[in-house]
Amino acid sequence: MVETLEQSLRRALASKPLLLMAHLVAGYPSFDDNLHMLEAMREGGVDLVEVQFPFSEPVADGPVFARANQTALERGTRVSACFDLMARARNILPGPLLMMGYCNTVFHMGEGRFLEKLAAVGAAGFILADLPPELGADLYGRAQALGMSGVLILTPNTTLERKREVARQARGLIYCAARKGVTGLKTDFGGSVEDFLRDVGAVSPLPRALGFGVRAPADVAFLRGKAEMAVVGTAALETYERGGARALADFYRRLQEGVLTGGREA
Amino acid sequence: MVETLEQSLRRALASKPLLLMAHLVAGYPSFDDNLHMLEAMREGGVDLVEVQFPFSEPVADGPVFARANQTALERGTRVSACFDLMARARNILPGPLLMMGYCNTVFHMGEGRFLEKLAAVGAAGFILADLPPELGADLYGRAQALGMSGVLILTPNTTLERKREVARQARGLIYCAARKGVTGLKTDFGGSVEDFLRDVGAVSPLPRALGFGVRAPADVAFLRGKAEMAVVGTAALETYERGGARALADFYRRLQEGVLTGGREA
Amino acid sequence: MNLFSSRSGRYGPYGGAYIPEVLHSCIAELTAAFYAAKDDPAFWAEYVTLMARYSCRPTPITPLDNISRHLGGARLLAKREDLNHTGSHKLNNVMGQGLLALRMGKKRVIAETGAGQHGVATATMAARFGLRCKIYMGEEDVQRQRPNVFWMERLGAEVEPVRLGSRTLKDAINECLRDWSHSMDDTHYVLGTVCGPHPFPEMVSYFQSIVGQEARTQLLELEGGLPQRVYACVGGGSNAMGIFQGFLDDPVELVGVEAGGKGLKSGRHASRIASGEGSVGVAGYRSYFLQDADGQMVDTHSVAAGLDYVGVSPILAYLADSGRVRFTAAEDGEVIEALKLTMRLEGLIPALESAHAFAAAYREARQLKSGERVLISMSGRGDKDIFTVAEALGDASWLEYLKRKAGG
Amino acid sequence: MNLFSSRSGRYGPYGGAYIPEVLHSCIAELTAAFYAAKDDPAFWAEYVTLMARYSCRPTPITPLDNISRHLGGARLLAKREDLNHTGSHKLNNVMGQGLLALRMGKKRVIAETGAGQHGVATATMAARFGLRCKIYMGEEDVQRQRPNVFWMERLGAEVEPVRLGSRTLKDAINECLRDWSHSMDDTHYVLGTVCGPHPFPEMVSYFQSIVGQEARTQLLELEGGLPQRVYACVGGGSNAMGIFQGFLDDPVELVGVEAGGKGLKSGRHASRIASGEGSVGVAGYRSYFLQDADGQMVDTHSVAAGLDYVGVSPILAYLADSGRVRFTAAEDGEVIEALKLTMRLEGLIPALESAHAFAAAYREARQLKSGERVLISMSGRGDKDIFTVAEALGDASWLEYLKRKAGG
Ligand SMILES: Cc1ncc(COP(=O)(O)O)c(C=O)c1O
Ligand SMILES: Cc1ncc(COP(=O)(O)O)c(C=O)c1O
Repeated sequence: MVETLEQSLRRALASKPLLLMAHLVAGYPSFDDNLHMLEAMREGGVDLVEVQFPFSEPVADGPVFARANQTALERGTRVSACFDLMARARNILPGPLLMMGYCNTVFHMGEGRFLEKLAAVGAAGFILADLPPELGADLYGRAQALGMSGVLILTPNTTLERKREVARQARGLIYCAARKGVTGLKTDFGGSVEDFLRDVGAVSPLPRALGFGVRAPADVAFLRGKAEMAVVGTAALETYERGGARALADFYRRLQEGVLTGGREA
Repeated sequence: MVETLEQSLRRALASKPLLLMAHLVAGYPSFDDNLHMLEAMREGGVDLVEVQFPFSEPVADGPVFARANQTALERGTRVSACFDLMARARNILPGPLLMMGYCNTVFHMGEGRFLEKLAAVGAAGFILADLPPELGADLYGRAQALGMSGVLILTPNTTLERKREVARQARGLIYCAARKGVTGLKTDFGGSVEDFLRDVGAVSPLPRALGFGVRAPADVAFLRGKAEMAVVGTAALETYERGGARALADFYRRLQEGVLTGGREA
Repeated sequence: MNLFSSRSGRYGPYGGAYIPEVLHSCIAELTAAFYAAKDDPAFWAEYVTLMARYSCRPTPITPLDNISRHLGGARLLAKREDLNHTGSHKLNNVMGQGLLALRMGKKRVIAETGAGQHGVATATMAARFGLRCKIYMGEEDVQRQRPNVFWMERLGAEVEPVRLGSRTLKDAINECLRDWSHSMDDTHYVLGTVCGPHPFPEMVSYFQSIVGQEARTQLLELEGGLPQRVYACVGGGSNAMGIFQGFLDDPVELVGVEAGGKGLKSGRHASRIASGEGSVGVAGYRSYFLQDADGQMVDTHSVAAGLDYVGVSPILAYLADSGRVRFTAAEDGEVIEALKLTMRLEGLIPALESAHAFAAAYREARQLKSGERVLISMSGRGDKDIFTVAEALGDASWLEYLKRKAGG
Repeated sequence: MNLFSSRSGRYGPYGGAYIPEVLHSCIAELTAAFYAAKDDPAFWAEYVTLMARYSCRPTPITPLDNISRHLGGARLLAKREDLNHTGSHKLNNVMGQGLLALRMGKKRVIAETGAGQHGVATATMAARFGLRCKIYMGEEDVQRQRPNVFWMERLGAEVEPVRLGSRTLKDAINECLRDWSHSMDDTHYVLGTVCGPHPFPEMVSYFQSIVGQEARTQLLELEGGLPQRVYACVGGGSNAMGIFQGFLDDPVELVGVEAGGKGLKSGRHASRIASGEGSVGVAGYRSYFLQDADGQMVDTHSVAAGLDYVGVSPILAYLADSGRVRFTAAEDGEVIEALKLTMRLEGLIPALESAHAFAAAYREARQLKSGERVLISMSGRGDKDIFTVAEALGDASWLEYLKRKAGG
């Protein structure tokens, strides 16, 4: 059996204080672009990637990703092609790959077929933004049986009781949303994010990936020692759209430096 | 004391089987035109004339006269000028003159002043299209005391009882509207008009003036022996508008011939 | 106070039926039919049932808590005629006259309309009762109230723009009388307000009295007491007569609010009584009118088409003279402000006509002690006024929308 | 049949709350507040009183005598939700949720709107309750329903056109969820129909049940018996759930009428159940949706903006599966014909949404014996649809009017 997501992450964390998690929307701007982005991620030292399967109702996404979802679909992106992209990504990137999306994609193809295909392309797990643990128990259980992790999300406004409940069912990592709201909005990194991460740490031993609003080396530097991973989404997509693969690789590289230098040179 | 309206009419009827009654709207198209029209009436042998004082709410008038009322007012026609016109008409035409209009003109200037001025310009009486006998008893009484006649109207849809009531209060002549509706619409001259005139004759000894829809020599010929007067309104105004004073005089002349020939030459 | 005991159609020196002789018989027939119905208790019961099942009578009384708090002073309440089917108190009168027309065996109805509300109500009644229907509407009002024209036509009515005179309400009334003078055999003329020749003022008052009857009962039941004042806008006066009749014998101040237009000194208003510029005249009935030195009716102005009328109910003229009803006016500008405030604070959209009553009540609310009640006649809803209101507010995106729709 | 006894938000395999984790706490708070209110008899009483005084509840039931005669067959009756303040059944839900929002101490409300009716109702409630208000409306619907946008703004709401997705109702719902995910502390999301995550389907059903409760009582009282059938249009399903709940335990056939658009075979409709083209999916809740082979929600079409929605109530999905509710569809063309007939013969102007229920009832009326009763949910009035209806009927003078207004 292959390494689980948690095992891969722990191995990586042994040699690096803060991992970098990247994001892309499959089929946006195009699958060719996705490949260029993946190359840039490898060059930029990204540790793991979530590949978002576009959905017509991306309620957890802010305007940038929501529009990316829509455009990808308008350009004909099919679910099968998203799996194909994951398979190719596997050959480009050394780190773990996560499918990210909405649960209707899974339910529509059937949970069994979904997990099968996901395993077949070598994914380490998945994040379904609209599938709470209590409604996904079956899916999450079956995934685990196949060695894949159903990643769950925690937000600062979750009660302690609920945090415990989610942590109990979480596998692989805990995705910590830095604030309320959807992706792509501004986040103030400060005491409250630190408190939130400490709370999550108190309820779960899993690596914590902090996302929503991570844009700059200083943000990453701030997270060092407080979380195990930084998730960079919207800012990376904007960078690619402005400057292409080269700019994107640079962008990740600067974030890596941020981890090491504390962001002082950004 | 001068002759009453009824006396004048009886005198004229002694030498003519059917009198011709004409109509004009004071100030329409202009007071100068009114004078030309009056000359034409004299030339055409008209026996008596009703001079309509324009009113802003001419509910008893059809489109042609209603618009004439409105235009006269838009051109600044004042009540005092209408009286002046009557005074001048007196010098043009030998026959009796009637003021025609709506009761607000009278009430607004005051009944006393109205009757005074009317007497001063030598009018024989007045027709107020919206003043039923029961609401005008006072005015009609005062007019009679001054030797003037308040002319009342009968229509074919009036009950016998009502005809009697109106006839009792009527003075000078009975204005018989040939049909329901307002001025200016088409009338079918035939048995029902004849019956109506006979009914009116049965309730009142006054001369009967038949109006509403009299347009052609044949109409006039039809009325000979059935009524004492024919009232020509809309058709005359249309004739003047098309051909001026000369055409109007011809028009009346042809109607007179209709009276004599039975309309066969029209 | 029984205004109608004499059945004479006279109210002090006002009222009467100044009509061409040709209309005498049909007015007589109508008068007889009306009194026969009025004397038949089953008729009122039938009317009340109809209004309960076809419209939503009794209409509620809504307390305007937010505005009362905002203004400080009286407790304001609105009688919600806007909730009637077709959106105004006009339906009350129309359905009543419809029942009467059926009793008389008429097959066709005609009506004038200013704001369009009475026309829509009549077209609705005609559809429901299977009568042919023609609506006369001043050409200027056709322009102001196009949506209403659209619905009247869809309801099966023919809408005839009236191009005579000032091309507003009074001219539409004249045109109805002209139509009626030859169509009376099969046609009933559904006059829309408490004006015109007898028996219309009494008859329309009778049907509209349902409003005041309900209001009095509701206030006693829900509020435990009478209002100190009642405000109603006055075009012809039907909503005012409707609500006032509930309180004529009570120690309640009744306030009629006329259209102050651009101001009572501007010459551009429709205030026959409050302005002091009206004088007694006759146009179908005797009452106050705005007239010139020769007794010609003058052009009036109001932001509310339904108040833009040169005459006023002979009954209200009488009640004004006798001091039973106080008259005041609200100007276009205040009316728009009152409308805005009512929308923002209460979620109610009064018709521009009704907003006159709101404006005057707001202006005077502070004269009363807190806890004292003010009842406002919300005679209609303002949806119909979108073109006028959007224009008055200078709404740019609305204009742009129209441009696109017109082009497409 | 108590659909809600479990309080689980599950209806057979349907329902649930498939939401981003960030919404978990506010949905939990709402659920607790809702059940607390539901368990408090004073709350329902407060709600009923509010609806009686601010709107005109109980709304009447109007017999459609002329149409019944015209069609031959059943006795048709309409439950008149069009007479509600703001013109549709949407107000029932909104005022109820407003009371709940006040109980929860919220200061702001947000809502999606398709036809605009729910938006106007929410803006109205917000004005009345002193809450800030933002309405999300698909850009396409902003175009179709501009008058409603105008009134929402005048009522003090901010209207935000949604440019994502198909720019219709579902996208407006998504945008509300996005807003709510960061505004939940002071904001209540007033969802407008019996869809969305639990507790919305149950909560909206609860408030709308006032319609069915009234209808059942009224029919027994006025007609002396139950209807054989009840027809209601189904967008999300709130008016249908409202009226159906009065008759769930009775031998009454319940018929949900979906938007057949250009035809069920045309691919341009919004029929999730009757077409057989819907399939089970999840978008906030589990139910039938119109989706493509990958589970992407597809574009829907209807002449009625309020029915132009890709999903359907999980409760109705359950009732359809179990055979308790029969589903059918009415196409745009039939709907316009039904609307015309209803205007001409009854003087009623149903909203285009409601006209779907009328169309299906008319089509099937002859299946019933004369004397058997058919109750139709007249969920709203059609005034708001003037632009759409005028366009559908190709009204030339309306277009010309717009041109002039736009130019002037
Ligand atoms: C809503 C509304 N209120 C008031 C009026 C004025 O009429 P009245 O004075 O007869 O109530 C109108 C006239 O159309 C109206 O539509
Ligand atoms: C009048 C009317 N009826 C029906 C609907 C459809 O909604 P629902 O199915 O929730 O009743 C709408 C939606 O806007 C509406 O405005």
